[in-house]
Amino acid sequence: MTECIECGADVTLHDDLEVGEIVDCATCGAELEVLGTDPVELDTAPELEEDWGE
Amino acid sequence: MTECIECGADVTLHDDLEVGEIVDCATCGAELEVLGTDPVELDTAPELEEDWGE
Amino acid sequence: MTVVVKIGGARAVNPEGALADIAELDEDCVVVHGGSTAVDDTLDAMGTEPEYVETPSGVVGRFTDEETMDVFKMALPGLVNTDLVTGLQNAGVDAVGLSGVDGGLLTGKRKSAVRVVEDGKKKIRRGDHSGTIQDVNADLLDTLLASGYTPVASPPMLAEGTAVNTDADRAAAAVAGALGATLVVLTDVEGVYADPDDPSTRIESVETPAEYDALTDAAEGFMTRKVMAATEALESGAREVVVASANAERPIVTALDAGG
Amino acid sequence: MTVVVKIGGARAVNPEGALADIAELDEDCVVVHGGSTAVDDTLDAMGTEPEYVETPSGVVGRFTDEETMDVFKMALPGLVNTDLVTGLQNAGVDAVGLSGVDGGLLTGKRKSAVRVVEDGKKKIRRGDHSGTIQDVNADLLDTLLASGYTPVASPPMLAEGTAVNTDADRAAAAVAGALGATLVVLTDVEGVYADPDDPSTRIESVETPAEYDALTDAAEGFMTRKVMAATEALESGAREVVVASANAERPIVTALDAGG
Ligand SMILES: [Zn+2]
Ligand SMILES: [Zn+2]
Repeated sequence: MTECIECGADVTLHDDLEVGEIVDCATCGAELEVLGTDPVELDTAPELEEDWGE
Repeated sequence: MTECIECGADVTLHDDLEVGEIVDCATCGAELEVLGTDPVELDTAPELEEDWGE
Repeated sequence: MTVVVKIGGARAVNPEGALADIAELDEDCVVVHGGSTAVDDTLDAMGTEPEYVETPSGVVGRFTDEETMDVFKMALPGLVNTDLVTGLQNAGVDAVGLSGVDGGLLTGKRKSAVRVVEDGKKKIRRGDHSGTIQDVNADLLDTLLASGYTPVASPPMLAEGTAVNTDADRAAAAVAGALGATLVVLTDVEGVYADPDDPSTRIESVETPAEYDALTDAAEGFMTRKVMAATEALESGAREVVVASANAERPIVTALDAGG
Repeated sequence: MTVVVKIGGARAVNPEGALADIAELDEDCVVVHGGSTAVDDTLDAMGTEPEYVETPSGVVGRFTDEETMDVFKMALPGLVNTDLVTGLQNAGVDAVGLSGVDGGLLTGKRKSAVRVVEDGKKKIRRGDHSGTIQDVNADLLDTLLASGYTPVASPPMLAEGTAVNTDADRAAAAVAGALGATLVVLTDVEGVYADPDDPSTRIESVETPAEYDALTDAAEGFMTRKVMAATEALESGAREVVVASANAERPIVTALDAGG
C-alpha cells in the first residue's frame, strides 16, 4: 500500500508493478506514474498531448 | 599453358590462378588479366590510372 | 504555382514514374519523402527489432529511442534521400536533398515522453525522439527554387536542439502550407473511396471543408493519417491537396489534372 | 573572403571547438567533412568487415562495393552530416547539409576497376564505387552563402549517374579551389613537421610552390594525402591552405591567424 500524493488515500497496487506504469487512485481518480518499484515511488503522471501520428 | 593474346607465345601459369589476377607474358611483357580459370581465359589487362587516395 | 509532391521512401517502390514526371513539370516543385521501411530494414541489418507502441486511443507509432534515431538519420537523409536525389539528377532534375534540420527547415516542439498501452497497462515511455512541426523555413526552399534547384526534403525535424522523428505526410503538409502550394500525396493504394467496395466512388481531390469532411469520413486505416495531413495542409495555407496513386504511368501530372 | 573548413567526421572527435569557431567567423564559411570511421562503425554494426586494398604503389584505400556504398550514404550524408548540422544550428550557425550529389555539387569520372596487390599478386578488382572530382557546382554554394546559410558538404560525389566515394580532403580542396577560398584543414595530429622529432619545426602554412615542396618532403604517412589535397587546392585556385590541429581551443581562428 502506498499513499496517493494527490489525496493521501491508500492506493492499491498489483504485484507486477513496472516503472513507467500509470495507476489510477481509486479515491480521487488521479493518474499516478510509477517512478520506482523497490520501494514504490509514485508521482503525478504528466499530461501528454496525444498526437495522431509520427 | 595458354597463349599470350598479344604475341602468341606460351604463357606459364601457376596453379592457384585467380580471376582478376594479372599475369605478365615472359616473352613480350604484356600484362594479361585472368578473366576465367576453368578454362583459363586471358585478356589484355586494362591500364588503370593510379590515384593517391580515395 | 508550386507543387509539393510527397512520395514514399521505400526502396522497393519504384519511383521512376514520379521522377520522370517531376522532370517534365512546368511548376516549381518540392519533393518530400519518408522512409519508414528503410529504417526498419537498417535496424534489421543491425540485428535490432523496430519498436512500435500503441497510444491509449489506439494509434500505432514508432518509438524512436536514441539508437533508432541514429538509424533514422542513416536511412532517411542518408540512404533514401541520396538515392532519390541521384535518381532525379539522372532524370534531369537539379535536385538538392535537405533534412528538416538543414537551415531549420522543419522546427517545432519535441515530445520525449509518450503515453502507451502495453499488455493492457497504461504506461509512460520516456526517451522518444519525436516532435511536431510548428515552423517551416520557406526562405530556404524559395532560395533554392529561385536558383533552379528542386529541394528534396525529409524528416528528421529539429526540436529543442535535437534531430527527431516526425511524420513525413505531415512534413509535406507543413511545407505545402508554408508555400501556399498544391500538395500531391502519392500512395501505393489507389486512393480514398466513399464506398471502399466501389472503385467508381474514389474521392480524387478536396478543395472545400465540406469535401474534406466527406473525405475524413471515407478514410480508413492508415489512410487516416494521409487525410489528417491533407487537412493540416489546407488549414495551414495549401491551395489544394490531391491524394493519388503512385502506380499511374504519369502519377503527378494525372493527379494535377484530376485535382485542377 | 570565403573560408573552407575541412573537419574530421569521426563522432569520437569532439568538433565543438570548431563549431563555436565557425559561429564567430566574419567570413563566409563552407564546411567539408569526411566520416570514414563512421562507415567502418556502421559496417561493424551490420556484421560486415570494412575492406581496404593496397595499390601497386603502396597506397591503401577503401574498396567500396555496392553494399558498402549504401552504408557510406547512411554514415556520411546521413548520420555524420545530420549531427554536424544539428551541432552547428545549436551553435547559432544556419547550416545546410549537402552531399556531393546534391545539385551536382561534386561531379567527375568514376573509377570502377582498381589495380590492387593481394598476397603479393597483382589483381584487378571491379565494382569499386569511387571517383575523381572534376567539377564543383560553386553556384549552389554561392546561392546558399548569399542567403546567409553555411553549407556543410561531404562525399559521396556523382560520377556517371552514380553516387560514389571520393576522398574528403580532396573534396575540400576542390571546393576551396572553385571558390578561390582559404582552405583550413583541421586534423587530429598537430601538423606537418620539417623534423618530426622537433615540434618547433612545424610547417604552419604554405603559400608558394617552394614552400609546398618543403611540405611534401616533410609529410609522412597519412599526412601525405592532406598535403596532396593542399597542393590540389592551390593549383585549382585556392588562396591559401592551412593544415592545423583540431585540438586547439579556437582551431580555425588560430589557423587563420597563423596562415594569414
Ligand atoms: Zn488520490
Ligand atoms: Zn606476350
